[in-house]
Amino acid sequence: MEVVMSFVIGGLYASGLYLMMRRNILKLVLGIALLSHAANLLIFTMGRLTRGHPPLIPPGEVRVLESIADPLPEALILTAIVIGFGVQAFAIVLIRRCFETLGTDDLDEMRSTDRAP
Amino acid sequence: MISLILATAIRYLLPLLLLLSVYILLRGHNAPGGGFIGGLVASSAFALFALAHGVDLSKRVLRIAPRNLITAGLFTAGSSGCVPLFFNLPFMTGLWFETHINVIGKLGTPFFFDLGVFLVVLGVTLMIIFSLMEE
Amino acid sequence: MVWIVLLSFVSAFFPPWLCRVLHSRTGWIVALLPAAITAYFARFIEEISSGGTVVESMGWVPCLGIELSFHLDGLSLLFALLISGIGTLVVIYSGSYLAGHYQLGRFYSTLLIFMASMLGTVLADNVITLFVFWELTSFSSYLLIGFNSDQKPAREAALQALLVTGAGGLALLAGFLLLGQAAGTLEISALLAKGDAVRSHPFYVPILLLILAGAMTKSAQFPFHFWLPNAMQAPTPVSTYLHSATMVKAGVYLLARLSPVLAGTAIWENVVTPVGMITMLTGAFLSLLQTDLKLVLAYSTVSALGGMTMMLGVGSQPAAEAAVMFLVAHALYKGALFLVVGILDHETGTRQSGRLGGLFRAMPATGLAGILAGFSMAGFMPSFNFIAKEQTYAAILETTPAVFLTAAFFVAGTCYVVVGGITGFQPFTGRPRERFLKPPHEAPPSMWVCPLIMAAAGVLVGVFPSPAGKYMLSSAVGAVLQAPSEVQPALWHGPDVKLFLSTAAMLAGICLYLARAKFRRSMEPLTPLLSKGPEHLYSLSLAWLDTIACAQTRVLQSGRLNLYLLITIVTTTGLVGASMLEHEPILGLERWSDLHIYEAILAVVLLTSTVVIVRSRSRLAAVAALGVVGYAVALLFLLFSAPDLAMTQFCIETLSVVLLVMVLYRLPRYRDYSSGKERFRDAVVATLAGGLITALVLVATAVTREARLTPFFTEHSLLLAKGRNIVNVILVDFRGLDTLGEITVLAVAALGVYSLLKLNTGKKSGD
Amino acid sequence: MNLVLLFPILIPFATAVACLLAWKQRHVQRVLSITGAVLLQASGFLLLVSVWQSGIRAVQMGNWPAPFGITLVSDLFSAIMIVMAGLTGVTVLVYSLADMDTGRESFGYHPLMHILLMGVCGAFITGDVFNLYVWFEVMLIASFVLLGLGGEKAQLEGTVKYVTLNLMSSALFLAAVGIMYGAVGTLNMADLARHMGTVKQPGLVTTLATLFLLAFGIKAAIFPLFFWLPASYPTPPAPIAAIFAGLLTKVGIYALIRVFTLLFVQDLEYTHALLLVLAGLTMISGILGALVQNELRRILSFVLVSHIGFMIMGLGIFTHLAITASVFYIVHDVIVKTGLFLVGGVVRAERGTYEMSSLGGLYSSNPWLSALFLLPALSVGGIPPLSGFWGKLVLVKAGMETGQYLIVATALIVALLSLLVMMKMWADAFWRDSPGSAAGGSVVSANPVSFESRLVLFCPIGVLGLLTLAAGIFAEPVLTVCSRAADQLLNTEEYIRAVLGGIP
Repeated sequence: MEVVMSFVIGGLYASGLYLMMRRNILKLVLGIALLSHAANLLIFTMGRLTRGHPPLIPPGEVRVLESIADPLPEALILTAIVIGFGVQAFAIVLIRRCFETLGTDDLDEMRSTDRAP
Repeated sequence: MISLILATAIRYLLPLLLLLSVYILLRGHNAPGGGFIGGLVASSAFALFALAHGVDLSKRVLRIAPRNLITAGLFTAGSSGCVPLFFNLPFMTGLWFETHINVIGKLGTPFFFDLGVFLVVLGVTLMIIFSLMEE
Repeated sequence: MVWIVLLSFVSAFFPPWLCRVLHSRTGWIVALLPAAITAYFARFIEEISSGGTVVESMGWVPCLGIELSFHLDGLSLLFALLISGIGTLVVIYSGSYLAGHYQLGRFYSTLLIFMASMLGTVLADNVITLFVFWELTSFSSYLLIGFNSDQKPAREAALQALLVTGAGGLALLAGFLLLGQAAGTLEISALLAKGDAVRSHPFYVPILLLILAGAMTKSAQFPFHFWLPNAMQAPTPVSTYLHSATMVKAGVYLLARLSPVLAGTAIWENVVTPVGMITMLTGAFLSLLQTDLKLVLAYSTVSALGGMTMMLGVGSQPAAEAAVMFLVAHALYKGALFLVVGILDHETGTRQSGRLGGLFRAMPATGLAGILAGFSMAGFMPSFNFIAKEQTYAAILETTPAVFLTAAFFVAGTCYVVVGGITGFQPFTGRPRERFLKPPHEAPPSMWVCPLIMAAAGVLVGVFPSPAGKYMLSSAVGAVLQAPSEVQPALWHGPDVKLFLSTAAMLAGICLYLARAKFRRSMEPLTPLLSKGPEHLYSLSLAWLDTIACAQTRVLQSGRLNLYLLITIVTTTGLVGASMLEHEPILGLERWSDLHIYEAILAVVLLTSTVVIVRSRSRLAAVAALGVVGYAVALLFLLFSAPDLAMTQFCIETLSVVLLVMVLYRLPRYRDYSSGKERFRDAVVATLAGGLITALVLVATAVTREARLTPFFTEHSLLLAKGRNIVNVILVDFRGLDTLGEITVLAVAALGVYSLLKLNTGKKSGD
Repeated sequence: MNLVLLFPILIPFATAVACLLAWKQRHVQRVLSITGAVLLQASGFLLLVSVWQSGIRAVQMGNWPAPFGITLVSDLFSAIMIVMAGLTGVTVLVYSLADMDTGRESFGYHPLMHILLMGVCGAFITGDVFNLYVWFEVMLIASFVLLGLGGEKAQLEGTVKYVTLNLMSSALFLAAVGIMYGAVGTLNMADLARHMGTVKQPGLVTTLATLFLLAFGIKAAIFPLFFWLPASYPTPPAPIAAIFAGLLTKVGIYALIRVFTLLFVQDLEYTHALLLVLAGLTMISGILGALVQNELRRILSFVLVSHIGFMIMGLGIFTHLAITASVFYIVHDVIVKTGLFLVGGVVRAERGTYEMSSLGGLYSSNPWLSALFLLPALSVGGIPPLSGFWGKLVLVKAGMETGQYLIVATALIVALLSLLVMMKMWADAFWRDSPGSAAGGSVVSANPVSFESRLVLFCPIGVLGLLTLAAGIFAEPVLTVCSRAADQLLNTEEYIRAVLGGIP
């Protein structure tokens, strides 16, 4: 499954990056969203994929005896998801504010801070 | 039409969803759930309410400004980490009450930390949604 | 000694305040400091001339081997006296020259900083300490050249001087560090004993060239000489002090100081002597073409510096004597001439040689100073310069083949006569040339007394040379040669070749002086050629630099985010790909066999949705597809034993889509911005990047490693952390700090959204 | 109890929360904010003294033994960085008392600044890679919001670029952390350092090193990944730009130095040579950019980029002296860049513009300001005995000792060009007459700065100026501390022992 997952991750990265490189500001945000999905899945895969053994200690036991999914990457991803959400929410509102203030959704028109000498 | 159904439904759903969110928060230490998901469920309840009844009314129902929820959450989470400092233990060391409480299991500083997370998530989501809706 | 220099730096704070109280009388008060320093150093004359040295050291940066160590020997003492003595006169002079100038206070501050740094340069016994003071002289020179900062030429000349000497300075620093590495010490007194070791070291040639670059830029040697004439934008006291008497001689000082370590090799002779000679000739020749008296003096200063360098290149005992003598003589007469020109400029408003004449009657004291100094400059008997000249002839006649240097010095000597005439005699003799705006009158005594003292000294030392020889020159030459020397300057050596040569040069000079106008005219065709000199190269290289800088900035900082991303992605993919391909990674592609069918379907749905996001023309469809991707990811989490993640991802995805939709209807529809070619390029880059990630994931998961941390969590989650949901326990307990950071991020994001929507400090949008 | 390790995170956090509580009372927020910054600075010194006296200190969060929980660990380098964070915090916040508008202050300027400081300090003090990511994000989101705070046109344009490229870096960092976990199976840096050599996959460690290099390289603004910096730093109000310029870029450099001394030291010929090449290119391309700009803060931004190369250069040379130089250079750069951006703010307050073409005449009208500009400017130009000179000297010496003459020559040339840039700025903005007066009109200040607020504006700049002078004149103690820091950075055993204790 890791092989398939690696292709899924690669595909997500490729499309995320491609979208980010577009000039439309909305696509930029969509790209960022895909990128964060891709990163999360990447960490998930790095913890090795395990089917049907969630990292829960069953009632009555004091420890897990069988092999379970690695809980650490899951915790990391949870953190990353939430952080990603915060950043994305900011980015989404930012592009809206950009469009309202600058009157364009074309990133190439947002160049005044870099105007060539 | 849809909004009417929603408006009616949400009046009953709101307390239910809030209850659910608290449940998710409480059981989080032992089963899937926790402060994040709980907070998200609670905030979706208010978000739906705001969609149906407008931001003003939902702010009144909520009573506390979202920003204060965030502040309270940060405060709770931060101070729960600081408690062990008074017992000469490192930051965020879990301290537990001996008594066992139903549903929650044992009560300890990590729980208050999770409560802080819950409050922050609720406050953040509502702050974002309310300010977007107010425009 | 150390404290004297440091206190001089501190004293630079006070003139601005003094000026507020004392106004133009400040000069007399400020002059007390250099006068006191002169007296302080004069006390050492006895001790030094009897062969002693004074050493003082203070720790500074011992971990780098850098000490604030000072070492006073004959050469340093000579320089220190010149610096403080001329400094006293210049300070007094400036009080009147710049009387009433609103920045007089700052002027004195800078001048004092310069004096302190110059003293530090010649006293320092540690090459790095020397360099520190050296750079400070460059910088105070910058401030002083640009003193009339409202004038563009002054600012440009200041920058040019700073750049040229600064470039040399950095070469010097590199040279010093290499020298320190080669010799194992940074202390000059220790270095002096290691000459042989340094000369045979493989780094010798780079060391030498780098140090020479430093010395030669500072001393305005060809081809770096052009900054010095331009520096004449400075007020005349500054030109006198920095750009003729002291700072420009720092390079000569350095060569003299380090010659026991570096000199005596073929490369030293083959570089230093010719450079000095060419500079001497260039300066002498160009000085004749000038009509501005300050420029005449500036070019002749270049020439004189070349002469000293040439003599140090020769390196023999008589040559060292000649160099030291010439240095003293030059400081005296050139300083005086500059001050005289300053008075002329100040009182008549012009320094054009053609417009000045017959002023002796109006300003007799200045005139006397000018004529005496011009007399010295021309090298007439009995000036001290005459003795120096004789000594120079004596030294170069010993070289083989003597003819080049002799001829060169003969030509230069001829020119000096003309320069002395133009600057010292011509303004005061003959008929008054024209009417000036205000009738010329004598300058205040505080001005004329200074050049008069210097000019008179130049002649007096010539008449009574032996005390100077005994007390000053011997020990100075001894320091250069690192051997006890006895210098016995005398006016009369009997009729010999030297006397013949110098007399002939004088006569030739007088003839040329009389024919100077004709000579200048005949040289006019050369003007276009001269404008292609090294200065042209300097401005060309600055222009090039500008062009290159513009081009690279336009390419790199284009303002187009998609290009920024493209470059970033290409760089990343390239570098990471290169580091992967360097080795042969194990991909482990066979690990797909355990695939379940619903997982495959999920993967296909996920990838199809991403294609929809990329290709869709409808914004709503794209956002919906993004939601599908998010849910698919959530399902993947669920399938592979991560229920918490699945729940969170599900909630958050919903929320994100809601937010996107709320914002979406405020944005315009998609339009085509990029061309097909750009899209293709981006697609290729993105695919490569994605492929690289795929490969990376395969490589990393092919590694077998033990799950080091998991057993701890499964063991202690319930027993110690009281929770059955290990993920949640990690979040709130094992790694609670992460979560604290994470909720902070959320809180800030909410604040950000709030402020983005509600706060607008700028003008109304849309204008 | 190692409370001293916790203060740098807790103090800004508590201050931020307190400021949030006092949302409506601007004046209370100001008092809290300054108090918090001063306390942070004090705790930084406390930490420095503590580490100086008793070596590397570590504390396990939640009392879980390393490597299972999160470890906070401070060696001298971290402690120095925390002191610098405190210094920038105090100076910038004091400066903002006189130069921050009511709008921004009532929309969370103070809490945001403290959260920024919290993120920065967290990044300096954590001993866990994923936790480092979290602190990076804390710092980043705070910087996003601060950058966009006010929503002016230029700010928004800058923020879009800043956000996008920094998110790229975060995504890269996250991926790198994930892959590292996948390959080594641990997140604690000391533990990683122990096990990095055991990775079986050939070249994977080098690849990881490259990934980290790029992720942190974007944050540190090295060539050719620095676009976001000149695009965004000239847009926010002066105090925000100053703390970004002074402190934020250094976090990337800190992270680079940390991982390339602790984790990735297996393949020096590849990784550190690459660092050296990038350092040289960063220096050159930054300074060339600065040469052609015509706006004060844009020039400073490019100079900032250029000098990042110097700090990386020390890391690339990788000898004890070179690391010492890098640490020293960071200290120097924090001081002078903060100072210069604040001076820029005063110029703007006095004249209402940052455009060089409309500036001038400040030398005669504002002599004190001129002096305060000159100190850091000359320090940037490497004029002795200011701190910048020592930084360059030690770097050049280190380069020569290892025979890296090319990078040494580059550094020297760039030093000269930096001097050129700074002096051009001096000549254009300060020395020459203001263009207005040439046309006959007198210079009218856009909004005349009152004496009291000028005092408040000058105090922090003066402190920074004196510091660059003091760090130059008393270079020995500073260099000694940096040298000890370099000892600890190169002697990873001590770090590992401090974190993991007796674990074999």
